Amino acid sequence: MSPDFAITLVYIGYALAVLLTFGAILTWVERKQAAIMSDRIGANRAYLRIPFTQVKLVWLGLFHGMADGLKLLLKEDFKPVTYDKLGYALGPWLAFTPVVLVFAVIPFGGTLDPGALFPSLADWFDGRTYPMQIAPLDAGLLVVFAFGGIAIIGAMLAGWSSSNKFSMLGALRAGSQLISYELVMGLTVLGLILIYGTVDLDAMVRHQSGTVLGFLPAWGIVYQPLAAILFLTAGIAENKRIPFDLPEAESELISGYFTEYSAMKQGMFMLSEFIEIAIIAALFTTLFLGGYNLPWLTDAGFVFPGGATFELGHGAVVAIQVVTFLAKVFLLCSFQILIRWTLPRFRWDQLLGFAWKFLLPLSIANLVVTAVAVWALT
Amino acid sequence: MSLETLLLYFFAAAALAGGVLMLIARHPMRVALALISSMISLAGIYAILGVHVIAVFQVLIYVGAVMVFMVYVIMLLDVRDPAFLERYGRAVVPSVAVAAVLSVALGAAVSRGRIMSADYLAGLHSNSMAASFEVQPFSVEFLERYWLHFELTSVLLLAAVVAAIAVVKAGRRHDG
Amino acid sequence: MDRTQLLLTLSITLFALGLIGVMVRRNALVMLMCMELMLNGVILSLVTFAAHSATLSGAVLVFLVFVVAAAEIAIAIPIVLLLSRQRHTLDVSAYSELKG
Amino acid sequence: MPGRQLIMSFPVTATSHSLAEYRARGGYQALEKALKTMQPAGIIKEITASGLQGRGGAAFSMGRKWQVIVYDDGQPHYLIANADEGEPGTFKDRWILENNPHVLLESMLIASYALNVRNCFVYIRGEFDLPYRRLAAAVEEAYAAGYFGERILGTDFSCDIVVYRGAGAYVAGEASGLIASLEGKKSYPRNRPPRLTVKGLYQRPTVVNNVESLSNIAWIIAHGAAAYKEVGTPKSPGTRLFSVSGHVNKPGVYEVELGYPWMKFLDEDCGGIVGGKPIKCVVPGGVSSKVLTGAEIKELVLSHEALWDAGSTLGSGGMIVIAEGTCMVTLSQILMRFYHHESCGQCTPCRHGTGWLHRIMDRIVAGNGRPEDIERLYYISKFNDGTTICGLGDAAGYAMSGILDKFRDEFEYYIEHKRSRYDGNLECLKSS
Amino acid sequence: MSSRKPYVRKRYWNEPEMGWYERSYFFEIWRGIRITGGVFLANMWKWMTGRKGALTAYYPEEIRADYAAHNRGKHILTQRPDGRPQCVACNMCATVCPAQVIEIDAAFDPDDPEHPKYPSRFEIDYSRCVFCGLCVEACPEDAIRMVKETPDLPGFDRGRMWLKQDELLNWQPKQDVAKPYPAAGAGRTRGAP
Amino acid sequence: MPEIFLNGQAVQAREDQTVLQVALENGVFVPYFCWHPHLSTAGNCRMCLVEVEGRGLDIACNMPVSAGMKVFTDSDDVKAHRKAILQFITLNHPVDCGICDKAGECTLQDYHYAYNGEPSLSVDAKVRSTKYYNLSNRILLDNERCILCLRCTRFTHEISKSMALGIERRGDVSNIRPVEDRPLGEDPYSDNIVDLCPVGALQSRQFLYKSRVWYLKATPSVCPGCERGCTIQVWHRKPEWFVKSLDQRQNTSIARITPLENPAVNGPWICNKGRDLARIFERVRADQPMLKGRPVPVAEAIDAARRLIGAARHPVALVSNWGSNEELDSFKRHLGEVFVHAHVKTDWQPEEGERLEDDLLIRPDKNPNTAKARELFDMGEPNYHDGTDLVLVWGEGYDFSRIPPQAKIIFLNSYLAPENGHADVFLPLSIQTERAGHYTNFQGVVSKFEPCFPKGEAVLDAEALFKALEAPPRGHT
Repeated sequence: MSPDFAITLVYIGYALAVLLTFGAILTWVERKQAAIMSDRIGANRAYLRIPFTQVKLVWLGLFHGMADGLKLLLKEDFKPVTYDKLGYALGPWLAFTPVVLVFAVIPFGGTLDPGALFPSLADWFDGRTYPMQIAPLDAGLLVVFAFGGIAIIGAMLAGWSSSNKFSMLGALRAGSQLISYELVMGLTVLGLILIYGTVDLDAMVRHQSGTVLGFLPAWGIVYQPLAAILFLTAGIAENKRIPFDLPEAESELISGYFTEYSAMKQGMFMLSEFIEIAIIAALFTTLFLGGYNLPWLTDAGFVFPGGATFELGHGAVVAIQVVTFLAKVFLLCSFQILIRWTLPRFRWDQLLGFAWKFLLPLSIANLVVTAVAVWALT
Repeated sequence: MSLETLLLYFFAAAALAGGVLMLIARHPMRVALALISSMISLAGIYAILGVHVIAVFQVLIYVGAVMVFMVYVIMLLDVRDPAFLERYGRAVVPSVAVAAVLSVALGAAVSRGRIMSADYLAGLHSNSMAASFEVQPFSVEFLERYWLHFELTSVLLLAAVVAAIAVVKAGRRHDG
Repeated sequence: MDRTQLLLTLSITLFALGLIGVMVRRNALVMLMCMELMLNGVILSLVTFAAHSATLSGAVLVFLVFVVAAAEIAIAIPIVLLLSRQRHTLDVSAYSELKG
Repeated sequence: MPGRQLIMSFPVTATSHSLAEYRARGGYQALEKALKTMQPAGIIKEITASGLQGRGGAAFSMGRKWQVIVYDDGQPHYLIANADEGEPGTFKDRWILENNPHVLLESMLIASYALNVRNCFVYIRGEFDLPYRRLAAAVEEAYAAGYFGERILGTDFSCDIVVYRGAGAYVAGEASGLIASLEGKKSYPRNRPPRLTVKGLYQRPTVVNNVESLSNIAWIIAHGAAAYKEVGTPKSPGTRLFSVSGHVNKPGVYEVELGYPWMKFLDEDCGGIVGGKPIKCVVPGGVSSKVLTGAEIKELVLSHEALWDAGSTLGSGGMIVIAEGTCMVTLSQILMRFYHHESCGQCTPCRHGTGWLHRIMDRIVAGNGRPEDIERLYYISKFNDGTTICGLGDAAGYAMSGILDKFRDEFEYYIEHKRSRYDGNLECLKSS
Repeated sequence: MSSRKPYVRKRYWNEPEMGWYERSYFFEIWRGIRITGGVFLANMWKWMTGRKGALTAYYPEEIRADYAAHNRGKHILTQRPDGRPQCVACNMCATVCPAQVIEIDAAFDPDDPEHPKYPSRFEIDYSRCVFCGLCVEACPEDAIRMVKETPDLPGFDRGRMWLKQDELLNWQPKQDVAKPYPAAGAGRTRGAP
Repeated sequence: MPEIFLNGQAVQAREDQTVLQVALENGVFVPYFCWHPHLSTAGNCRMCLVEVEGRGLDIACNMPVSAGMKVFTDSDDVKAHRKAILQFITLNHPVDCGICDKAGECTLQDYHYAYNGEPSLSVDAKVRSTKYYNLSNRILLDNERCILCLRCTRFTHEISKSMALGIERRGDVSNIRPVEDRPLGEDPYSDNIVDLCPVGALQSRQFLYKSRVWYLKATPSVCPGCERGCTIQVWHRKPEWFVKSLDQRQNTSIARITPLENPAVNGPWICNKGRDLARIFERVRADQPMLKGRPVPVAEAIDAARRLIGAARHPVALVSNWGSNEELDSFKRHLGEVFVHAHVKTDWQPEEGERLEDDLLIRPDKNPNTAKARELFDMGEPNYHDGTDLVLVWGEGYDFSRIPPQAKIIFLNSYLAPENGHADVFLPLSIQTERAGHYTNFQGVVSKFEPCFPKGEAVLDAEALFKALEAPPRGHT
């Protein structure tokens, strides 16, 4: 086994662990946060009983997620009578896989020097360093959008093959909504690409280390505040969550394109939704919030503007970076949930009008202004 | 055989299988799925060849845009159409013959390897710069050497958009 | 057979398959998709040559082909939609006489 | 005796009911006259001309009734003498059956001849023991004398008679109930149409007549219709037997020529009221007729039209005289008990209405009356009236509403004070 | 072909005219987020400092103490002095029930001519009962009543949420038909002696 | 044709009609209890009082029409009297609708709501009487509810001629009572009086407290009890009132059976056997196809039967005379060529003590469709010979020992029977309540029956089965 391969495996393991944990935890966070927002208690019933005792571990209802998962796994998998069984079976996978794969290109930490971390393995690694990113692709951002495109097909296929009018409607909505907002998303990001001059996500994050004007962190959101807002909006829309949950609007379409799905197939849709929250948050963090960067944190530790330094070992730096990234992602997830429980659903024509008549011109304007500014400054 | 070669063979086989399935599948949606799998496989091949930009755009444009549009239309026109069940027209034999003749002719050329001759390649290399398929060099090259083509395609796209709208409007007008 | 030959063969095959599809299949949408397959075969050959010869022009040409493909779809599909609205079928044999 | 006598024209002795004495009084000569000299149609014409009215209560012209019978319609006809005398206060037929049965038999023979009847019946009340024995004996005698059987008196006319004892039901006195009883069924009165003269006994034309009405026929045939017309008033010719009971000194059966002054009849013939009390009211013709107060009868004469004008009827001739000091509430309770008991239970209003009346009266008498009970009694009486097959329900209603109309204050007193104004007194002697 | 009019969305009489400010959504959205986020943070602070940040009760551990005075939450069957149900199984309640939750099996008791028909089974599906009280209104015998108690509504098995006759007959004060319905606030319904 | 005026409307009437008949024919409803079109006129309920101009009130049911009479069925006087009569009836009629099986289809209830609508004016105690009197082992009499319309006594006197009922005592304590030496239990038509009773005084013991009538609905059907083929109504629970907690069998069982009036066949009557159809239909059903007693899937059993039919050289069929016209036709059409020797089998023999024949309804042949079967197939015992290698027995009631031992047996039956397991192929059939069809009675009148219960999963409809059996077995083309 080559060290490269080993490190990649470790990264993949980490990514999967984080993603699935986020998926599971977010189901609980969503409930609990919604409850707290609306003066309720929220999940508080499911418990684990320590065997042979009467001690019940409730833990604020954390086990609800586990119960959900078990339930989804163990439930009967109803299959509707459909004329396309293949499409029906393929749908959830096409919706789920791309979402998970996107994490491959997102950097979740700085540069890892395993040799420095584990001196005993230093020989094996031979001083090589690795960016903390599963697939350090130079076209990273484009990959994100490419996978997004595949996910659209998953949702549409699922809705179409269910032989259900509600699902069909949901699928049609999903198709048009996702395409519209993906366009907006791409255009908002173009400004950043102009500034950073790259689409490699790791390079973008590195651009955001340091500060501007001495006190502001050099994050994308500082350069491109409008793009940040537009991107987050479009991202939530991509995720098909309230206020953009038209494709699965309960009150209109039962469950939209996955109405006919049950058991774990439905679970995959739900899970992909929650993972996508994390993905959107991670992407936003990477693009606009400086990724794993903290102001004044360098590979050697904190270097404050006054010249004061706070030396840190490589392990500590890596740990701080990873935790920073996770914390940012988590806060953004929470923010998305906040929005989900704050806003009412759009009307369908408002939704598309919002994308094409408001977000798109704004993002183009943003792009033009950015382009002019970049041209003028360079 | 290296991992890359293995993957290459795998993707090639997958692309071929997708192409064959397109002919076999009855329902347009199945055909579309086969085409998508074929396209993704091709993207994989491009990625292995190191042309990441093309690979990504293959997925982004073909799968993410063209095929989504296609699937959308298939869903919209989801009528129980005899054309869905009637798989082939009458021109099976001639078409297969034409395709066979074409592929044999091209295949012969490929197998003789004339086009891959060293002189030819040398001729190509002579007027190329340090070719890199990295995104940044590629983009710079693209926009500096081929900016006219690029702009012309945008004109083409504009024309296409206008034409599409015109077609739709014409249909509407015809309707009433 | 080296890599280039393999890919060229694949590109020829895909093109041929697409050609057969366009000629044989009767569903307008399927025919469109077969055309896409033909385009893909061409793109593959372009990319192969580009990679083989380490020149960019092939790759650039691919972009042009992408654009053409997108434009083609953008126009072809409204036409198909209009046709199907008129004849209520996607069978191209129904359009053999192109009268309003 | 008030006026001329047609039936009670002889002194009653121990043997006055026998054939021999009847013949000695000129009996069966009318029969001979009828059979030998008259045509059936002539007899009917004679009876019609006489203006004889039914004595059972309805006072319907007998001749008109008989005229319905088609003499020669090829089916047997039946004649029934209704001797089921069950009306409270009425016992006049009993006098005829006991003391002059042959006048009934002779009249029936004449009627049978007139109506082409081969079999005639006497439906006699089951409780009439002596009358039955007398009548049975008379029938024996008549058969023995050849007045019944084949070829009577040498003519082609043949007639048989059957004496049938009822089993004790008031409704069996109603003609159709009587027929049902005679047929062996429960004595349920029957709906008209068809009328009994069209479909009666055994679904054949049948004439049912009261004993007293029939008994007049012999006299009419013997003396002619014109002579009969001279008796009584023009509108109600003839005499009537009145069975007078109640608070009079001399109760009994009296034959009164119609048109005779009422008070004179009571004061002179019946010996006046017990104890010389004023008359409180009189039930003129059986309890089914409405009572008349003492003041009302002062100027009245005994005739059908006079009583109809006064809102009552001579009915069956059962005159009950009630003196002042009698409790009408208790009296009506007794009356209602009678009707309740005698209702056959066929028709809904009568079946439940009589019981309802009885229960309300019982309650009032027991001191649990309610003010609305009087209205309720009126209500029941009203809706009993005319909505039933026979007249029993109507009769109960008439009796009740008649008493209520005249003595409502007494009821109100009873309900209010939970006791009778006259201490529930029915016997005149007791109170004074 | 039918003439197709361009789609014009229906305007409602009370539809507000939105200016650019509202139309751009973001400012209004920000306002909304400020409100909900504020509540969230405040409640979160309460939670983190160990106070309860919610108004909801933990049912069934916590039961509201302030049920309305006229709350009638549980059905009972009244009894004759001998303990048998006053019900004559006439099915009036079952018929009037809008949720169709009452099911009665009738039986014939030839030994008791006064009450020949009695319920052999009387069951109420509490998982679907809407507590409308129509059964009480419909009962001609005053046999079914609703009392102030609250039944154990939650359960793990819908099949076991049928209230059976023996439970319905738990109600202690045995009484006859003539006994009037307890007046409101009489306070005799809950576990009277 | 005298013309009379009903509420001012001139209508045509026949001379022999009564005003009530004319009114009902012309859509003017006049309420009545005691009148019944097939019984004599009693005229004692007084409910049908109408007002005739110039004549006052009289009952319409006994009023012959005369030309030009002006009848008012809804004048104020009539209304008041109707109301009063209902008051009189409810005076002693107990208000125990809650426990009365007639509630919901009770004439008195209907009239009370239509014409009275007030509680009883009486404050006195009602007349109590026998609450439960055993008229027979089929019928209970509640004298308190009886309104003495005498329909039942008239029925026993005029229709069934058993003379079994009469009235005892008089007035408001009158009671219907059986005549001592004429027990009602021996009257095979006795249950009709339950239907005749306008109130709930006569109660069928079978139906006693079984269900409220508004939970039930009636499906028209034909009584298979004899070749008369009386049309009946099968009452069963409405789907919306299916019980969920109580015995689920209530949902798919026959609650009761009443006659469906059919002038061509049975008039408004049926016999008691027709009321007891549940006894026939609710026997334990066979619901599993079997090969020699071994349960197999339907398709396999049908295939085995096809193979047997295909291989047979001298097949004999015994056709059920309980099959509907459609099924018999289907047998003739699809299997008639194979089974040249098809004989009608008598499925149901008269039971011991059962009345064989009378001049009202009951016929000696206790099978519903012998007429149609006879039309299509031979009668009589089939002539087996040594070559007989297949016997198809359709329906029950055949003694298998008569079948030559070498012959294979295909047995089609609906009920559990020992023979089912002995047959080489056994196929369960649906019964009459699970399928639609027609029966032809002995007079040639065709009557329709409709399904009311679902059939079991593996239970087959004979009509489709015969069609399936015609096809060659799988694997042989």
